Formats: sequence, C-alpha cells, structure tokens
Amino acid sequence: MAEQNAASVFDSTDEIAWCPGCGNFPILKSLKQALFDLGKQPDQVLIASGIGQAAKLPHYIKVNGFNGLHGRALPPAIAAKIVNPGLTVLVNTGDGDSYGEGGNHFLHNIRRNVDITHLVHNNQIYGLTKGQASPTTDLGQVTGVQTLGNIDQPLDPVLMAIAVGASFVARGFAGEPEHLTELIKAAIEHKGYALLDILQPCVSFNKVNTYDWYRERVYRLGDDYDRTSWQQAMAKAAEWGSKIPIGILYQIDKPTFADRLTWLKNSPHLVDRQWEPKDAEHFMQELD
Amino acid sequence: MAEQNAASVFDSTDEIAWCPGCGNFPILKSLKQALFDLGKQPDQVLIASGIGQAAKLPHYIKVNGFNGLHGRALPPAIAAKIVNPGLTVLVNTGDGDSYGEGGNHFLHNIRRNVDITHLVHNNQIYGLTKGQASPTTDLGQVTGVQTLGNIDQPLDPVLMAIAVGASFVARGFAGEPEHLTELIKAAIEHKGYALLDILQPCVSFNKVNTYDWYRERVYRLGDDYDRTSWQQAMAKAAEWGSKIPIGILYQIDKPTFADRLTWLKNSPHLVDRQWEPKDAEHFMQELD
Amino acid sequence: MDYNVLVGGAAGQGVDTLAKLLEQILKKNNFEIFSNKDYMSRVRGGHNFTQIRFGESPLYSQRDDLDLVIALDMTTVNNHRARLSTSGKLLGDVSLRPELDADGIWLPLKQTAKALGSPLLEGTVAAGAALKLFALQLASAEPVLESIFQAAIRASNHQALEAGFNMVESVFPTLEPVNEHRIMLNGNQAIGLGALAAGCCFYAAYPMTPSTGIMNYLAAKMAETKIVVEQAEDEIAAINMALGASYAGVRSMTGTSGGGFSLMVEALGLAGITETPLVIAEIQRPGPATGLPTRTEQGDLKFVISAAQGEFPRMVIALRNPQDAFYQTARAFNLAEQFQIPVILLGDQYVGDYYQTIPPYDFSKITIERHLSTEATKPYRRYALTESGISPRLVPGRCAGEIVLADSDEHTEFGHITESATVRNAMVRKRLQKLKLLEAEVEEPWFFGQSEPEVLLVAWGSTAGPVREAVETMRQAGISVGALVFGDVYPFPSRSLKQQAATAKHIINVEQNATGQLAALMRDETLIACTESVLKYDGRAMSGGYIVSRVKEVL
Amino acid sequence: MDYNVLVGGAAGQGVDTLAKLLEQILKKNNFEIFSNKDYMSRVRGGHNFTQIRFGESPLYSQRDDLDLVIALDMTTVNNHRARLSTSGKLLGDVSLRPELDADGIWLPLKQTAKALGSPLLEGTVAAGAALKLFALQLASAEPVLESIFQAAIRASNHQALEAGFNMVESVFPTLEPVNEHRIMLNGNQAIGLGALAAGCCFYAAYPMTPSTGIMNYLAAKMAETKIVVEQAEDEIAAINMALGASYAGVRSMTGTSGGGFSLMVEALGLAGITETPLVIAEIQRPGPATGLPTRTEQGDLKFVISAAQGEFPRMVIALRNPQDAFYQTARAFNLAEQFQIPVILLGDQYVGDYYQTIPPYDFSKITIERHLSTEATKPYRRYALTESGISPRLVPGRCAGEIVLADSDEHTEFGHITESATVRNAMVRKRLQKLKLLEAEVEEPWFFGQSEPEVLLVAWGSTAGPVREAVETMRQAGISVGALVFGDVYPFPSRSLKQQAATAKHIINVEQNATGQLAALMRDETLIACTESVLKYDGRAMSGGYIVSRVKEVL
Ligand SMILES: Cc1ncc(C[n+]2csc(CCOP(=O)(O)OP(=O)(O)O)c2C)c(N)n1
Ligand SMILES: Cc1ncc(C[n+]2csc(CCOP(=O)(O)OP(=O)(O)O)c2C)c(N)n1
Ligand code: SF4
Ligand code: SF4
Ligand SMILES: [Mg+2]
Ligand SMILES: [Mg+2]
Repeated sequence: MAEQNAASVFDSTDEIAWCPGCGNFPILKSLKQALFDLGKQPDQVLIASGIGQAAKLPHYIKVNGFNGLHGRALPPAIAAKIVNPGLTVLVNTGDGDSYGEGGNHFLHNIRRNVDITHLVHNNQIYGLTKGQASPTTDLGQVTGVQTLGNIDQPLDPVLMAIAVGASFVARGFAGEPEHLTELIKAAIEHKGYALLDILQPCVSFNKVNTYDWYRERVYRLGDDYDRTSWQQAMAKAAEWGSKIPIGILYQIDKPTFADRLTWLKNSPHLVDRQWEPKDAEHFMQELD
Repeated sequence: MAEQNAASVFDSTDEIAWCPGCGNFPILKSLKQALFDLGKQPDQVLIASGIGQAAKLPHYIKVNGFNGLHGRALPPAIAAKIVNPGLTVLVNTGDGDSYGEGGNHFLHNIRRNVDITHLVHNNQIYGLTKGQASPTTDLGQVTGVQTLGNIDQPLDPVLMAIAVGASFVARGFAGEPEHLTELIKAAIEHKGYALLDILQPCVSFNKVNTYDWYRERVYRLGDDYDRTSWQQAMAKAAEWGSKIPIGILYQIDKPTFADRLTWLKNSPHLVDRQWEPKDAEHFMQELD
Repeated sequence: MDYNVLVGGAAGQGVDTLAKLLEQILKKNNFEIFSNKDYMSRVRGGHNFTQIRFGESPLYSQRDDLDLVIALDMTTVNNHRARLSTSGKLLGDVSLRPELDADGIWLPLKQTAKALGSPLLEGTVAAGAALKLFALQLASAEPVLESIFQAAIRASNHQALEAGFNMVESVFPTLEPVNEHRIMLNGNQAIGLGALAAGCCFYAAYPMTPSTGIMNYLAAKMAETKIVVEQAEDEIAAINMALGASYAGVRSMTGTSGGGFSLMVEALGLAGITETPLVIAEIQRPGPATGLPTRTEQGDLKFVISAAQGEFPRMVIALRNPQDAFYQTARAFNLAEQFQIPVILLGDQYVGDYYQTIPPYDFSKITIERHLSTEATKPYRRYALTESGISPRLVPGRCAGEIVLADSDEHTEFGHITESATVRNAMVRKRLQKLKLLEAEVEEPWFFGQSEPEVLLVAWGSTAGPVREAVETMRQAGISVGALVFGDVYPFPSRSLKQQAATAKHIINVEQNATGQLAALMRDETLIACTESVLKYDGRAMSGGYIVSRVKEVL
Repeated sequence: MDYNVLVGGAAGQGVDTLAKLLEQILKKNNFEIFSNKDYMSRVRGGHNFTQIRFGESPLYSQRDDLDLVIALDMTTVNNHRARLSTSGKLLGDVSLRPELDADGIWLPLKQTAKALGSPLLEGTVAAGAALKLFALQLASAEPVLESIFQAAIRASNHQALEAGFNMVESVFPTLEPVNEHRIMLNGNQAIGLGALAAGCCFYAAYPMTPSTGIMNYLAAKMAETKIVVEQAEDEIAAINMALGASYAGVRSMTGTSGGGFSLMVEALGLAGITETPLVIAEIQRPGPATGLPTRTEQGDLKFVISAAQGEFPRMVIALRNPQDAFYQTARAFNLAEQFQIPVILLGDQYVGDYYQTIPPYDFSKITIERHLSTEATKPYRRYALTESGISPRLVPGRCAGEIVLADSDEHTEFGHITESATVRNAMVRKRLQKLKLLEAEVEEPWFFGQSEPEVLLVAWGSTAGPVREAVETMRQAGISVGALVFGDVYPFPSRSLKQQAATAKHIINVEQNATGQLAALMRDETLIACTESVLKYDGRAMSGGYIVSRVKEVL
C-alpha cells in the first residue's frame, strides 16, 4: 500500500463551492489531518451538518455524511451515535445554524452529553444567505437586514456552554491550523459532548471580523492554564474584545449519555440488535 | 368608589382548573398583589403564556391575555411590547414551556433585552401532560417516560440567564408569597428583560420537589449580597442542592431593545402610528 | 346482548382506577369489552367519565343509552341520568341522592370507605356493588386486585369490594361469557406493541396528548427490550433524531399529535428527499392550535397528506381499531424501508385511548423486511438511479471503505449537492415513481354491509367501529346500506370505491370533522362526489347510534 | 419588437453589476424591460447569468433565443451560444474566442480594464460595447453611473464604458422608446412597497432565499418610515412575533420560503383559532427540504392550503407579477383584518426576483381598512357570536377597563378555555362561516385569449406572464386558445373556470411543478379534470416559448 496522508484518505471528488480565501478551507484541512492523525477510517466517521456555507463541509470530505436541515444538525448526529457508538460522530456547521435556528438543540444536547464533537465554523455572520447578522455578530455591525446596525447583544457560545454544563469547551481559529488540528483531536478524543467554536473569517460578508482582526486579538491559553476549574473557565470564556483566548477553555470528566443508558450496558449496540417479532409476543400476557 | 384590593381589581370569573394545593395559587395571588401595589390597571397589563398548567394563568386574572402555543410565549410578548411600550408585559408560563420547547426563544430574548417580565412557574415537571421530566427535573427522577430515571442533566435556568447576559435574574418560591410579591414587583420595575424563576410545588406529579423539600433548602439572599457582581452572581446561581438561594441574584442597568431602536426615538409608538398609503408613494422614485 | 356502564366523577376522584378495576374484572369474566374515556384537560376537578360496555359478542363502539351509571359526584348524576335506559340504574353515595328519585341505588359508599381507612376506597366499594348487580362472582376480582393495587392497600380494597358486593342484590340478567381467548388494549398500546414486534429500537418524541400513550408504553419496556426511548427537547428534535437513527441503520419512530406534527413538517420533507425510512404516528385531537387537547377529531387528513414544501412520496395509513393499529404499525416499518419513505400512521384520541377486547395478535404474521444492502457497487452511490426505482441503501460503517452521504439539497447519485437541471429531473422522477410502486401495495378499504348498496357510507380510520355498528343496525331495519372504511388513504385506493359508488343513490361521508376531508380527497382522486355528509366536530366520538340517526336525517 | 441579451459568468465576477448597469441604462432609454436571473446557491464561482429582454411594448416573460450573449467566462460561451438567433452575436474578451468562431465580437475587455486600473471594470467595458451595438447614446448612461457606482470608482467606470463604446459599431436596428412613465422592480420589492403602503409597521422574519428580498427592502426603509424589521431567532419566533404585534394592534407581516413556512405551520393555526389577522409571504423554491435554494417552483400550493392541524379559514393569493404583487399585498392586509384571518401571499423565486417595467402604482387605489372597534359592549367578549359572523376586535389597552383575551384552546366568547360541546360547535361554525363570507371577496382568475376556446390553459401565480405570451403566440398561429390564470386560489373562485371549461376540448394545466397541484385543486373544488398537463420542475422558469412547444406536443 502506498503511503497515505490525510488528503489521500479523506479527499472528496466534489468541487468546493466556497469563496477563495474563505476560512473554511483551513478548517477542512485541519479536520482531515486530525482524523488522519487519530487513525480514523472514512467509513467509521460520520459528519452531520445543517445548511449554510460551513454546512456544505460533508461534501468536501470523504466520510459518511448527513447534510440535513438548517439548524438541525445535532439531533440526527446524537441519534446516530446512540444507535451506533462505533461511529466517530462530528457536527460541522455554522454559527447561525448552531446557535440561531438550532439554539434549542445546542442547549439541550449539552445536557445530554452524548459523545460527539461539535465544530462550529463561527464567522459571526450568515454567509450563505449573503450576510445577515448571526447570534455572534457584534453590536452595531451593519448588514443588509441590520441596516441601522445590529442591536441584539452577541452570544458568547463558549461561556454559555460552560455555564450550562458542557464537559469540553474550546475555541480555535482558522488562522492557526496546526493548533486547530490539535484542538479537533482533543475534542474528538474527549468522552462526551465537545464544543469547539472556531473563529472563521468570511471574506465575502464579514468585513469586520477579518483574518487581521482575529490575528490581532487571539492568544493561546498557556500551559499553566487550569482547564478543570469551572470558575476560572467562566472568567476566561467571558474574555472577548481586545484579547480573545483560544485553546481548551474547560474540560472535565462526566458520565456520558451512553454511560447513563445502564440497561444497555451488556447488550449489543442498537444497530447490531438481533430481534424477531416473536420476541415481543409475551407482552400480550399483561393484556389478558 | 369602594376601596379596592388586588382581588377586586384583578379577579377573573373563570373557574380555576388547577389541583387543590398547587403551587400556582400563591403565585397567582402574589402576582395580583404585585400589580396592585404597583398601581397597574387591568387594561394596561398584558400577560402572555404558552401551554401547560402555569400557562392557564391568563384566564385566572383580569388583564389582557395572549394564551398562545406551547413554548411560544416570549415571541408574541416581546412583539406586543415593541409595538406598544405603554403596556406592562409579563409572561407567566411553565418550565417545560420556557426552557424546553421554548428554549430557543429564552436564549435569544435574553440577548434582545426587551422590557418584559418572564415568570417561570418552575415545578421541575411537565404538569399538564401528567408528569414527564422537564429540563429542570433532577437526575434519576422516575416518571412515566423516564421509567428508569431521568438521565439528562438538569438545566440551571438562572445560571444560564446570567451567563448569557440577562440584566435581571431572580429566583422566588411559591411557599414565600410575600417575598415573591416583592420579587415580582422588582422584576416588573426593572427596565429590560427580567427572569424570575419561581420554585412551584406540583402536588400531583412531582413527589420529589415538594413544599417541604423546598422549605428545607431555600434561604433568602441577605442584604449584604451584591447583586451587581457578575462573578458573584454566577457563583450564587450555581448553588443548588442542600441550599437554594432565593431573591434577586443579579441586576444591572443595560440598554434595552427600545433604547437601541434609535430611529423610533421621537416618534409615536407603533400602535399609534399615523400612516396613509400616499406616505409611501415617493419610494417609487428610486424605481424610475 | 351487552351492558353499558358509565363511571363518572371529577379528575382526582378515582374515576380512572374504578374504571380500570371494572374493566379488568369484566375481562377476567371473559366478556367482550369496549370502553372509552371522556376527560378534560386538567388534573383535578372538572368532569371525567368512562363508558364501559361489555357483552357476549364483539363490540365495536360505545353505546349511547346506559344500563348503569356509577356516580362519584353530582355532575355525573345530572349529566348522565337522562341517558339511562328504561331498566337502567343509578348507583352512588347516599349523599348524591336527588330529591325525586325512584329507582336509584343509594349506598353508604363514603361512610364505608372511611370506615375502611380511606375515602379513596369509595370507588372500590361501588365496584363491588356493581359486580353483584351484574351477578358476577366476587372471586373473579381476586387476580385483578392483585395486579392493580400495591400490597399496602390491597387488603383494604379487598374489604371495600366485598362490602360493596354485600350491599346489593343482583339486578341484571347474567350474560354468557366468551369462549375464545381475548386480549384487551387500546390503540396507542397496539401501536407500541406493533413497533416492538417490528423491531423498532429507537423512539424519540415530545409528550403530547393524546399520543403520549405510545411513548409510555415503549418507555415501560425499555429495559426488557434493550431499546432507547428518548424525550426530545421539542418535536423538531424528535423527528430529526428519529431520522438520524434510521440513517444510522435502525428502525426508528416518532409520535405526536397535530401540533407537534406541525413542527415536524420540515423534517418530513427531509425524510422525503434523503429517502430515509421513518414511521410517524400522528394521533389527532381537535384543532386548530391547542384546540381540545384531550378530545377526538379527524381534522388532519388533508394536512398530513400535503404537509411540507415540495413534492415527494409518502404513505398515510389511518388506523381503524387496536387490531388494525398493531398490524399496520408493523407493516408501516416494512413499507418505510422497502420504499425508503416516511409512513404516517394517522390515529386519533378515540382509537388511541379506547380499550377493546380482541383476539390475540398472530405474531407469525409479522415479518421484518429491512431491504438493506450489505454490498455496494463501488464507489457507492446512495441515490443510484436503478431500474427498480429504489436505490440500494447501506448502513454507514457496515460496508468497508464505502461511505453513505445523505443530503437535503437536490443531489447527484452520490448525494452531492447539484444544480443540474437534468439531474434534478431524474431525481424528482425517481422519487415520485415510488408513488406508482406504492399503488401496488395499497390496500382497499374495508367493506361492511350490502354490496352495491343504495346508501353507501364512506369513512376512514377510527370511525370504523361505529360505522360498522351503524350499518348492522340499518340493515336490520331493512335499509340497503354498505360502508367503505379506508385504512390506507394515501396513495388513495380507488377501486372498491368506484365499484360501490357506481350504483349507489346516496354516497354519504361520515367523518369526525367539520369540512369533510375524505370527501374532498375522493373528489380529487376519483371525481366521485358525496351526496350527503354526516359530520361531527364537537370533540366527542360518534357512536353507531349517532350515525344511524344522522344518516336517517340526511336521507 | 424586442432584444434579448444574456450576461453570464461565475459568481463574484460582476455579472450582477453588469446586468444592473445594462438594465438601468435601458430603463433610462425608456424601453420596456423584463430581466431574470439564474443563479447558484454559492457566493463565488459556479455559473450565474441574467437575461435582459427589452423592447417597444410590454414584455411578460423571458425569451429563449438570444440576440446578444455577453460572456465573462468560457462556461457562458459554451452553455448559451446554441441559443443565439441567426442574427445573434457573442461578445467577450479575446481570450474567450472559441476556435471555430465566425461572427463573435472579441474585444480586449480584460486588457482595457486592467489599463484603466482594475480587472473588475471588464463588465463595464462590455456594457459600453453593448450600448453601441444597440445604437444607444453614451450620454444616456450618465445618471446610471452616478447612481450605481460610488464616487471613488465612478470616473474609471465612465472611462471603461466609453472605451467599450468606441470598440464596436452599431449592429442592431434601433427600437422605438416607450412614451409612458414606467417603474422597474421585482416582485419582492413590490410586496415590500405594498406592505409599506398598507401601513405595515412590524415585519419579523428569518432570512431565507428567495424571500429575503422582502426583508431587505423593508429594512432599508426602517428609519424613514419609522417601522421595526426584526430578524427572529427562527421562523417559529418570526410568526409568533408577528402575531403578537398584530394582537397588540398594528399591521404586521412575516415572510419566508417553504422550509421556513413549514416551521410556521403551528402558528398559522394559532392565527386561525385566535382570529388574529396576519399576512404571510411564502416565496416558493424547489423542494423537498433544502432542494434548490436559488431556483423556482410552484410546489407548495396544496401545502399552504391545508397546512396546520384542524380546520380554520385562511386565504391564499398567488402573486402573478410585480404589478399584481403590490396591489394584492395591500389587499391582503385589508382582508386579514376584515375577516381576522391569516392571508398567505404565495410567490416564488421567479416572480420574486425578475425585474419588469410597469406603469407606476396608483396609490390612490390603496385603502387602509382596519375594521377595529374602539368601543365594546361590556364586559367585552373577544369572540362574541355576532350576526355578521365577525367578532368586534379591540386593541388591548385602548378601551378603558376592558381586556382582550386571545386563546389557542377552544374558548368561550370571552376567550376562556372551554370543554363545552355546544360552545365548540358554535365556535367551529363561526370560524368556518368566514370561508363563506370570503367567497364574496374572491376574485376570478385573469383571462387571456379567446373566450370559450377549444384549448383552455389553466395556470396560477407567476406563470401568468409566460402563459400570456404563449396564448398570444398560439392565437397568431390560429389556435383557438384561452387561459385562466388564478391569483386567488383559496377559497377557490370557480365561476369563470366552469364557464370556460364547458366548451373546451382540451383543458391543460400549466404548472411549475411535477404533480399538477392546481389540477388537483380544480378536481376537488369543481370536479373539472384537466385533459393534459404541461409541467416543469427543474427549477428553471418556463418561458412563453416553452409553453407553446409543450402545448403543441401534448395536443
Ligand atoms: C428553515 C430554514 N430557514 C432558513 C434557511 C436559509 N438559510 C440557509 S443557511 C442560513 C444561515 C447560514 O448561516 P451560518 O449557519 O452561520 O452558516 P454560514 O453560511 O455562515 O457558514 C440560512 C438562514 C434555511 N435553509 N432553512
Ligand atoms: C407543540 C406542542 N407539543 C406538546 C404539547 C403538549 N404539552 C402541553 S403542556 C406541556 C408541558 C407542560 O409543562 P410545563 O411547561 O412545565 O407546564 P406545567 O404544566 O408543569 O405548568 C406539553 C408537553 C403541546 N401542547 N404543544
Ligand atoms: S460567503 Fe463567507 S463563509 Fe461563505 S464561502 Fe464565502 S467567505 Fe466562506
Ligand atoms: S398537576 Fe401539578 S402543576 Fe398542574 S395544577 Fe396540579 S399540582 Fe399544579
Ligand atoms: Mg456563519
Ligand atoms: Mg412544569
């Protein structure tokens, strides 16, 4: 067998429809590299997404894909993981998709703690629909809909995730792809729901949060940072403005959804369940 | 005019369908008292609700009411306030309604900061549908659907609200109605979105979180408590278990949605807007 | 020959327990039973009642006139005494005795209950009296007390039953018990059991009356069957979770009522374009919006048939009774996987909640046909255009080296987003072609009564039982009448309708709604117009008797 | 006489700017214009094009054969050169010149642009050349450059235009300009302007192609008109916000496409049962689910007519062109408030996005009829059963001492939750009665062509223009043909259809979908069945020419 690299294993033949220079390209590359480094095989990985520019990602990588509805990437992803824990399940989708239309699933899946990885391509804008404010757009930013400037206070997704009880919360930046690769690997290896919010410049519609804008602000969390302290993580996560921390903000051990499905402990995965209609016949007894 | 009290001003003729002993009764009473104390008139108050036991409240009080869809109390409430800022707008509805089905509106209306009061009758259960787990039900609690115990980590709504940026967050208890009245008054008087989560025993379906259970745990925040400190509020809000603080956990001044609608500053409320079709005629010029 | 008992009181007074006790005892006595509940959307107070009809031969519907009313409150006395048949009796605590009462049976129920330790025993005392009135054996209640009451309160209930039993004399002539084996259940349980039999192992839903019974049934069996029943944060999550599970390779299902189904509409289209099998139970209640949450209606037929933007194949099966509900649920899973489509099981509060005795299900009739591929032509094309019209479906991760890509955009055979007009045309045709294939699967409606009748009733779903009884009554009265009751409603089976309608002078649609939705569907599908309508939309299920009188009115 | 120009290139190459420049210049030259865009769901790359048709008399549709193709890339050359008419010309940069090219016009566009300082000027150079080809005056472009380009780049664009102008000689015979005043806009703008005229002051929506144009239009006018345009967190919030605003007393509206409408379904029923006026624009795109986001289809007709559980009145108006869209939007607000119902404006990407010159709107024809009460019989009953069938509607807080209670459950006249069968029946009848009242308001379809024709085309909404052109073409060819184009589709106006269908030998439904949804509605409503169908469902709008050829095929 010829020597393999991330590209040869995970490359898709589909033409990429993103704009040249889009921050999604380095994210895609880091993702492939992370999967490769972890020794994942395409047929053992599932990426779910919603609708948006980021959400097109499942077409641009050779793994199983479920490109569903706008805002609805998480529900199919967690269900797939529940019925087949053998799959490595990721969600790659946009900030509008994850925090806007999909906000309720974001909130409640933190509580479920299913062992999946949620990568949010956070370009602080609705890219595919041509540039309206997303939940992470800064106050005052002018768009075709927010013609007098955005008036809704932006959401800090990492802060919210930590507050609601996520067991892994990190922030990455498309402009630091090697660092990002490491974060993606850590997120995938984390047992439980892992949120990785990725700062992703949109070169076409977000003229405020550019590569330069981010570069001037992001800094990596140091080795001395204690990612297991909730209080400290809350404080760090709240940092946004002239300085923006990237790295793993918070990580703890916590029972996952699967851990709590105690009645399935010693039985095969649902996808491998053996079942005959007759197996249910005895339930008629209680109807006698 | 005969002397007025809360009952005579706000009493509804509709028969109350709640169970005897339900924690909703004292909440209703405190609410009427609060409105009375603040000198509100029935026709100047609007209460919106979703569907559930708590959500029946608009029928049991004489004020304007919009008893809408399950989970959808907030959107009509904020819209009504936006178009008619002269109304005192409240939402009275359940924990399932507010945090479950309605989670996305909860999240995003914190960001909008419209000047309304959100009273959540939090009985940690779905009452009307006969006792399934709500987002605030404790781990392990057994119900007709969670037959092997609830496995989703409960949401701490006050913590989340503070984290996401609410400007007024409080917790009350149906078992302390005078205190509750004061909290409701403070919430109504607060300028901006005010969340008041009210611990409300459900005597029919929640056999865990009973009046006694709450009484053993709740304590009032002291006068020395600094409700303007975000860090401290986060820590307080996270307290849940053997001790549960009630009172105003967090309150700050923040521009409201209306403050940010700068272009409406010197014009009449939308509900009083004067408009003729001809007023739009000049927009044809740019189509020439 | 059959008897009709009504048990009524306020929510929280124990109407449910009393009804259950009576039903179970009657079941142990081997009678045929039909029992339906009328309850309000509240937990305490108000007025709830259950009508228990039992007899010697199969019962298909409630009956309007009553043989016995057991009243736990005055509202029950007032609301229902007029419905008593000439030999009918009213049973209640002495405190309820109306001023001018001739033949009521007024017993010290409350006092006896209190003496035995709890006012809650009142119902059991009344049940004991009822047993005696119908000349049943006290012993026949033994196993029921065992199964219904926890050990701590079993003895006192036993005493209460006996005390009531000894208070009265038998009044009603005895009935002949049935010889065949019967099970008793409601439609929601039947759906749940059908799903279990069919190998469903993932059920995601959000509680909504009157569909919650399905979730309760399955949730109670989780540990034993090793399945997952997950309460979703909302109905949107529920259906998208069910789709994810199905995509990942298991049989999955969701259930709700009309309001929740509204929220599932977008994902119904997702099932359509991604060709992901899915079974959805929609248990109707009266709308619009919140409507009457605990009551019944057939108001969502046109809605579920045309729900979601765009055009894609689906199948809609209306459930006609608990017998039907079980087999149709199992069939739905096979059809969903064979054609890779969403299949909607359309029930309503009536068929979901009424209890009926029926012959045990024949599990050997249930098959699990997954229609999954295990090998693929490489590279695998999820949406391959095949001669059969169906693309091979792989389970992700179960075919080495091949990946499965599902897409909600219009897509190529590989599942990649496309903008090609040619591919679009091919994919639209491929999907809609399945409607043609489905036509071969569609089952003709049930037919009751006289063939080529003068009066043809057309109905669908849960009114099957009442319509059947109505037809029998009318035939006995010499009317030339027959009825078609549709189960499969979409794609619409039109053969029998065309046949029977050809000679009918009157074609009357009998529907539990206000606009006649089946009639509209018939016009669209067959150009056959009904001549008259019997419609009911007050949220209360029509009985056979109601249909007879309304048909006579409109004729 | 008219010309047909196609401008094509990849997204991001400036196709849009070039098209806009040409359109505006042609507008300034007082031609009639019909211009439609074909674009992909991506921001850069791919293949987008705009077809600009201009002429001496009104144009109702795009034309398939081209007089000039302006190619910014090779794909444009390859995809469209076959569509050139015999005298047609291909215009592009020299680098695009195909090997075997006879009569293309290959100019140093890129080189000129670069010389003038920016490759982005290529389109303007091409536009200049096009001006000359059609023998227009360079000066006529002056005000357009002014309005389109910011000061910084205005001069260079001017030079570019002039350079292109001087590169070629006139080729096409000059056209006669139109004398009357014209405005040019697309359907989405027309809806927005109609809403403003009608006094709408609250618009809540979530972005969704192809409906976002409405929101963009209104958002740009917020400050000047003192209104609120709010982007909701999702479509469920959007419609519930719009309902809250309407309840509170203002005219409000929401807009979306099919996917978002799916999420609004439950609240549609809420509007129905609470009797809250609401205007909803549903701008269709091809489904199911995400489908083809930037393309067109008429796939949601049956869906919007029967969306939501339960039964309640609504009105559905299909928009036929920008002229119609404006007046119908204003009318929708009046109907919504008169009958206290949701009114759905059903458009599609085609009518939403194509630009057309039309006579200026007559604002004196627009009236604002609020139908609000200011006094109440006390105590006020929101859902009073009145003789007219409509309950008096108060604005909360605007009638001293009286309160307004809206309820999604079945309710009493006061708006309180009820379980009464009698009240339920009365309320169902009260609501459905409005459908009868609406029948008096419903407008018959437009009719084009020969009355009592042999060939009757039936169509609805956006195909009005193409159908009109098709009818004209066929009549010139001596065919006895007429067409009914429905605007109001629900309640369904059947009078003209019955009249025209009586004598027609062929009744052909012309629809931009795959299943023939209007034909199904006609069968249901009138028992009239179409004999043949012309359907298109590849996401590309049909032209008049397309209809002619397909009709000839099926005849
Ligand atoms: C139900 C529904 N509503 C709206 C849309 C339109 N839509 C598609 S993508 C998108 C926003 C995308 O923003 P984001 O998730 O941030 O992704 P990005 O394009 O920025 O990567 C919207 C509103 C849709 N497809 N479905
Ligand atoms: C769309 C929809 N889904 C589900 C329901 C059913 N439902 C009504 S109330 C309720 C839960 C109520 O719980 P909560 O909000 O906590 O109110 P409580 O009854 O406890 O006061 C549910 C699930 C509904 N009415 N609509
Ligand atoms: S619009 Fe923005 S997010 Fe989308 S592909 Fe282009 S640069 Fe990337
Ligand atoms: S069920 Fe619970 S919440 Fe509902 S009325 Fe009864 S006690 Fe109150
Ligand atoms: Mg984005
Ligand atoms: Mg609750």
